[in-house]
Amino acid sequence: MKKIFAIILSAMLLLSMTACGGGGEKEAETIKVGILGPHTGELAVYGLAVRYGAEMYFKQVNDAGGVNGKMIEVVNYDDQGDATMAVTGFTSLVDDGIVALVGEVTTGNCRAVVDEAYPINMPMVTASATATSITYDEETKTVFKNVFRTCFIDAYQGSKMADFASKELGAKKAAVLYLSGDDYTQGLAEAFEAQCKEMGVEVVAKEAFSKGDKDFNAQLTTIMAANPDVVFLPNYYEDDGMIVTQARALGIKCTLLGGDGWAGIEKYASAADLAGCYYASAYAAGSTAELKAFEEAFVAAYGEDYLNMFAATAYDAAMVVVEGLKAAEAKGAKAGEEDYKQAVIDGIDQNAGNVKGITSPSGYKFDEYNNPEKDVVIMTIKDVEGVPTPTYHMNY
Amino acid sequence: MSTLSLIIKQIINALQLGSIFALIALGYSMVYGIIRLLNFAHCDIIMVGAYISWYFMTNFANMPYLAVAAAIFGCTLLGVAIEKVAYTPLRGSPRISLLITAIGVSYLLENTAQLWLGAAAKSVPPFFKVTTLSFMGLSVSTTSVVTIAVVTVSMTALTLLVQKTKMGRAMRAVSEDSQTAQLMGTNINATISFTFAIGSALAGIGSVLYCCAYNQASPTMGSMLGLKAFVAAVLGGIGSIPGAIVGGFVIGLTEVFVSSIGLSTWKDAVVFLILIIVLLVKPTGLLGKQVNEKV
Amino acid sequence: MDKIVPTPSTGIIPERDLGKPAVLEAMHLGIDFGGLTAVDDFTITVAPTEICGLIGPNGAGKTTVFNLLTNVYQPTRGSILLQGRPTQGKSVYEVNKMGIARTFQNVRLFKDMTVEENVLVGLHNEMNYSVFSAFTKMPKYFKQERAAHNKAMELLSIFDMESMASSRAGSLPYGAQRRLEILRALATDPCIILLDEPAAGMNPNETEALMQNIKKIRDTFKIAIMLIEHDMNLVMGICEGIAVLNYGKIIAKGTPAQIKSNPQVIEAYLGNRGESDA
Amino acid sequence: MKTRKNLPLIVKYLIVAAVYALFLLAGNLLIKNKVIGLYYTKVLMVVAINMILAVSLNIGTGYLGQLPLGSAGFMAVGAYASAIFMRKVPIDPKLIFPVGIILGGLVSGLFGLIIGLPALRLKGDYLAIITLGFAEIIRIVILNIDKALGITLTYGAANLKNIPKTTTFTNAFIWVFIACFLIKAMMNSRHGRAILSIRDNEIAAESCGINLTFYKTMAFVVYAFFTGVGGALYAGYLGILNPSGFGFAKSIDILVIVVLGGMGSMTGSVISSAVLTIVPELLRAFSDYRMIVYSLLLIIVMIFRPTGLMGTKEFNPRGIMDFFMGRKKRKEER
Repeated sequence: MKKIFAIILSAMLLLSMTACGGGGEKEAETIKVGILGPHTGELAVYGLAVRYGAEMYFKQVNDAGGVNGKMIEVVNYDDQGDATMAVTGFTSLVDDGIVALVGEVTTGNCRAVVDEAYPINMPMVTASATATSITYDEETKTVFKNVFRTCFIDAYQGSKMADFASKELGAKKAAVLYLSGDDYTQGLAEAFEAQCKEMGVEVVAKEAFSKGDKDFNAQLTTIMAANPDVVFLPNYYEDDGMIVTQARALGIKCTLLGGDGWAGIEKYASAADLAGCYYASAYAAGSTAELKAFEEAFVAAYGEDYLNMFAATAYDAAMVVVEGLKAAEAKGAKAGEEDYKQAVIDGIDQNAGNVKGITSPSGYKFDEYNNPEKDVVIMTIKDVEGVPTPTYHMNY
Repeated sequence: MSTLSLIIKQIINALQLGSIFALIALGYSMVYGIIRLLNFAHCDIIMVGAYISWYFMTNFANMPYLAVAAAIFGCTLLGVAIEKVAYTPLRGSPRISLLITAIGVSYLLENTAQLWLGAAAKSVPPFFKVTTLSFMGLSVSTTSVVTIAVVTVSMTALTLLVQKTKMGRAMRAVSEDSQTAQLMGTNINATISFTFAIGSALAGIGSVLYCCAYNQASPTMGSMLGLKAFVAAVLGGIGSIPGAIVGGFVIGLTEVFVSSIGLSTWKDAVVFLILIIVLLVKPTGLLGKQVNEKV
Repeated sequence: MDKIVPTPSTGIIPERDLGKPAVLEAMHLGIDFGGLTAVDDFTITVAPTEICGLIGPNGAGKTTVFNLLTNVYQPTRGSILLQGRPTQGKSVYEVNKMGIARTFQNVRLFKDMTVEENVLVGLHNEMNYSVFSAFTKMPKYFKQERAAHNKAMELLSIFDMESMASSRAGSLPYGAQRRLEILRALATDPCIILLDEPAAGMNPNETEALMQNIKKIRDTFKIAIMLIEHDMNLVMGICEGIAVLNYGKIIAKGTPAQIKSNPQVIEAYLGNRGESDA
Repeated sequence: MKTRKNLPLIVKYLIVAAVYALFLLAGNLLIKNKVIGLYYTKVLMVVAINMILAVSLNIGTGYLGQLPLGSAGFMAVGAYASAIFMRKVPIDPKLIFPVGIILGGLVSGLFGLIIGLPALRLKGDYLAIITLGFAEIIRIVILNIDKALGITLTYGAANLKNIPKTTTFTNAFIWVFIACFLIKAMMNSRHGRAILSIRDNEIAAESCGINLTFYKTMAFVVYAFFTGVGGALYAGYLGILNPSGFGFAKSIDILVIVVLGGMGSMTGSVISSAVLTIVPELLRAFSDYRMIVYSLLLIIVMIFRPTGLMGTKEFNPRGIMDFFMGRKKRKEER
C-alpha cells in the first residue's frame, strides 16, 4: 500500500516544484487576456476560428498603441473540447493573471467555466455559446452579470426563422430535422416549433438524428410524405450540407431553411441543391467595407479554413473586451484587484453601444440577461454559374 | 405519397444503408474469422479511402474511375501494411494485446488525418450525376440503385472467390484451424495477408459508395459506421459471409424502421440492444457456427 | 445412498474396495460433434481407491472422455454418477465440488501466479470467508489464509516442491509443471482424480518417481485415480484395471495382463500405427 | 500470504495511515499557502479521479483479463446518480457528499451487475463490444430520458447544472486510498486469486472449483462500483454534466492509462494516471500531437512490452531498499 503514497508524494513534490518555477513575476506593462477553447480535436474548427478572430483584433489594438499605452498579452489555453480541461484551463488562466476571457466556445464547456468565473467575477465574453443558460440560470434565477456574448441566443433566431417562414414565405406547413443531443440545434428546433404554433403554421413533421449519422433518408422520407412548405434544418453546415443533398436526391423540392450554423454550407452541397434556401446569420459576409477588410486580413493571416461566423463574432467579442479594458484603465484600477474586474464588467455594460462590431455595426446593446440585441440577417443562396453563393437577402 | 409507396421507399432506404453496412461488415467478419481479431482499424481504412476519393475527385474531377481505382488500391495497401506492421508481430500474443493494438491503430489513423487534413469535413465531388428515377410512381435516386448493385456484385464475387478458388479454400482452412492448415502446407502468412487485402479492398469499395451517398470525408467518419458494421457482423455470425450480409440488412432495416416511426434518437440504442439480445440467445450470432474450444 | 457393489470396469475390484460403493459410474456415455460421433456407449465403473488406465491410439477419444466426465462437454447420451449422485446439468465447477478433479494434456497452470498460489486456488473452496471479511481483514480471513498456506506447503512437500513455493509457475521446468498441476487438482479435495498423460515429456527416472508418487497419493488420500497415458510401462506398472478405447468405443477392459494379450487391442495399436500413431 | 515478521499488522496499518494522512496534510498546507496554485490543485484532483478510474479498470483488464470498454458508461451512471442526489438533498453538500459518492458507486455497481451477468457469458472481444454498446446506450438514455418520461432528471443535452462542487484535493485522494486499499485487500484473498486464475486459464480455474460466472461478475461489479465513484467525484469536480462528455474517447483515455501502466499492476495504473495527466499539462505546446503519441504508444507498448511498463509487478518499498542497499534480487523474467 505504501508504495502508492510514496509515488503520489514524489509526484506532488515534482508538481510543487514546477508550480513554484512557473509562477514568475508579472509584467506590469501588459494586460493579460485569456482565450479558452478547443484548439485541437474535433471541435478545433470552431475553437480556432474564435481564437484567431480574437487574436487578430487584439493584435490590431496593440499595433495601434495598446490600451492606455499597455499592450494586450493573449494567453491561450487549449481544452481539447473536454469539460474537465476547460475548468482546469480556466483556473490556469486565472493563475496566469488574466483580467478577462474570450470563450469558452461550446455551450456545455462554457457553462462549466461560467460556474468557475461567476464566483470570482471574472469578465468573460463568448463568441459562440448560444444557450440561454450561459448568462442566466433558470433554477436559481441568477443572471451571470460577468458574462456577455456577441452571438445570438438559440431561441432568438429559431423564432425569427419561423416568423420569416410564415410572413415572408407564406408557409402553412413546416417540418424540422435537427441533431438531437446538442443544445444548440435542439434549442433552435424548439424555438422554431413554438413560434410556428404562435403564427398558425402547422409543424407536420419533427424528426431528429444523432451525432455521427450520415444517412438521413429515413427521416427525409417521412418528411417528404408529410409534404411541408418549408423544412427547417437548424444544424451545423457539414450535417446540413449532407441533408440538403440527400433531400434533393430523394425529391424534396420545397424551400429549406437554416440557422447561423449554415455559414459555410456552400462548400458542402451543390448550387442546384442549395439555390433558393434561406438561413439566419449574424452578418452578411462581405456586405460592408469593415467585413471585407476583416475577411481579407483574416485569410492573409490564418488561411480560409477557419474563416467562419465564429471568427467574426470572436473579433467582435475581442472588441467588447477591449471596451471594458479601456473603461477599467480609465478608472485607474490595478490589474489583479477585484475593482479591475468589476470595472471591466461595468465598462462593457455601459459602453458596449460604442462598439461598432463587424457583425453589429449599430453597436452592441445588452439586455437584462446580457444577451445582445441585434438584427438577424437573412441570407439566401444563389446559383451563380454553378457556384453556390450566399447573398444578403434582408435584415429581419 | 400513399402509405404503400412510403413503405416501399423506406425499404429501399434500408436496402441502401444495409448494403453499405454489409460490405463493411464483411471486412470485419473475414479478418475476425481468420485471426480472431476485432479489427478496430477497419473503419478507419474506409476513412482513408474516402480521403483518397476526395483528393482524386477534387484534383482530377473528370476521371472518377481513377479515384475509384486509387481508393480501392490505397485501402488494400493500407490494410496489408497495418497487418504486417502492427498485427504480425503480435501473432501468438494474448487476444487482448491484439485488440488494444487495433484500437491504437484506429486512433493513430484518425488523429493523423485530423492533424494533417483538419477536423472539418471535406466535401467529395459527386462521382456521377445523381438523378431521380421514377418508376411506377416511385422515385429512387441513382445513388441507391448503384449502391445496391455494386454491393450485390461484390458479394457474389467474394462468395465465388471463397468457395471456388484455391486461395478461398486456404482462407477457410486457416479460419477453421490454422495449425492444421499449416501442417497441410497452407502458407498462413500469405493467406492472412490475402484476407486483409480482400477485406480492405471491400473497405475501399465501401468508401467510394459512402462518398457517393454521403459526399463527405472526415477524420471520425469511420467510428460510428465501423461500430455499426461490426455489430452487423457479430449479429449475423462473425466469420460467415451470408451472416455479414444478413446482419448488415438487419441493422439497416432496424435503423430505418426506428427512424421512420419517429424514434430516431433511440436508433443506436435499439441497434445495440438487438445485438445484446441476439448474443445472449445465440452467442454465435444468427448464422454463426458453434465452435467447441479444444481442451 | 444405496450401497452399490461396483461392476468392475476392468475385470477386477481391488480387494480393499470390495463391498464399497463405486466412486464414479459412467453409463452409456456418448457425444456427437456436428453429426460425428466422438465417443459412444462409454460405460465404466471406478472403485473408491482404484488406479485405472484409459488407453488407446491417438484420436481415440480419451481426452473427450475426460471432458465428458468433468462436464466440460455435456454428453449427448448417457449419464454419470459421482459418488452415487448424478452430475447431469451441473457446471464444471460444481462437478469439481462434487469430488472430481483433473489435469490437462497440455498443462494448464496459472502461469502468472506463484506455485503456492496455484495450489491455493485449488484450496479455494476449502476456505469460506466472504469478500467482506477480505475487505475488512477479519480474523477469520487470517485464520483461514494461514491454514490454507500450511495445507499448500504440505501438499507441495509430496513432490518436494516447497522451495519453489514463491516461483512463478510458468517459469518451472516442464516436469515440475505437470507435478504442480497434480497437486493443484489434489488440493480441491477430490474423491477421484483424472490425470491426462501425467508422464508426457518425462525421462524414465522421472516416470519411475511419478509412478511411486501416484501410488503414494492414492494411499495417503484414499482416492481413485484414472489416467490416460501412452507410456505402457507406467500403465502396466500401476494400473489395476485398464480400459482400451478405439474410435470412441471401449474395445477391451481388464487387468494389465488381460489387456496385453487381447488380440483386438493389439490390432488397434498395430493396425493403426502407420496412420495415426505419429 | 507473506507477512513481515517484524511488525504487527495493526502497527503496519497505522504507519500506512499516518504516512497517507501526512501526505494529505502536506498537500493541504501547500495548497493553502498557494505553493500549489489553484490550477495545479485542480490538476491534482483530476489525477486522483483518473487514478480511481484506472485502478478500477485494471480489475477488468489486468486482473480478470477481459477488455471492458464501458468505463465512460459506468462513469456517467455514477456521475449522474450522485449529481441528481446532491442537487435534490437539502443538506449541506459538504457533509452529504460521501453518501453521494457511495450512491454513485452503488448505482453504477448495480448497472455493472445487470450488464455483467449476461455479458460475461461471452468471451473477450464480444465482451468488449457489448460493454461499448452498453456505454453508448447509457449515453443515449441519459440524453433522451427526460423527453421520454416527461420529467426533468438529467436535462439531456441541456446540461445538468448547479451540482455542488464538493470534490476537493482531500476527499479525492481519500477515495484513491479507499479504492486502492479495498481492491488490494480483495486481490490478496481467495477471491482475488480466483479472479487471477480466471485470467490465466478459464478452463483450469473452473476445473479447480472456481465459479466463473460469480467471480467474473464480482470483478465486474467492483470495477463498475469504483468507476462510478470516480464518476461521482468527477461530477463534484465539474459542477455540470453533459452526456457528450462520456463518449468512447473517455473509455479509451482510461484504457491508455491502464495499458501503459501495466495490465495487472495497480502501482502501474497509479503512476501512469499521474504521468499521463500531468505531462500533457506541462507539454501544452505539443497538445496537437497528444493523441497521436498516445496511439503510437499503445501500439509500440503492445508490440515490445505487451504487459505494459510495470508489467504485473507491484512497487514494493522493500524492493527499493534492496535496490539501494545493492542486495541482489532474483529476477524471474518470462
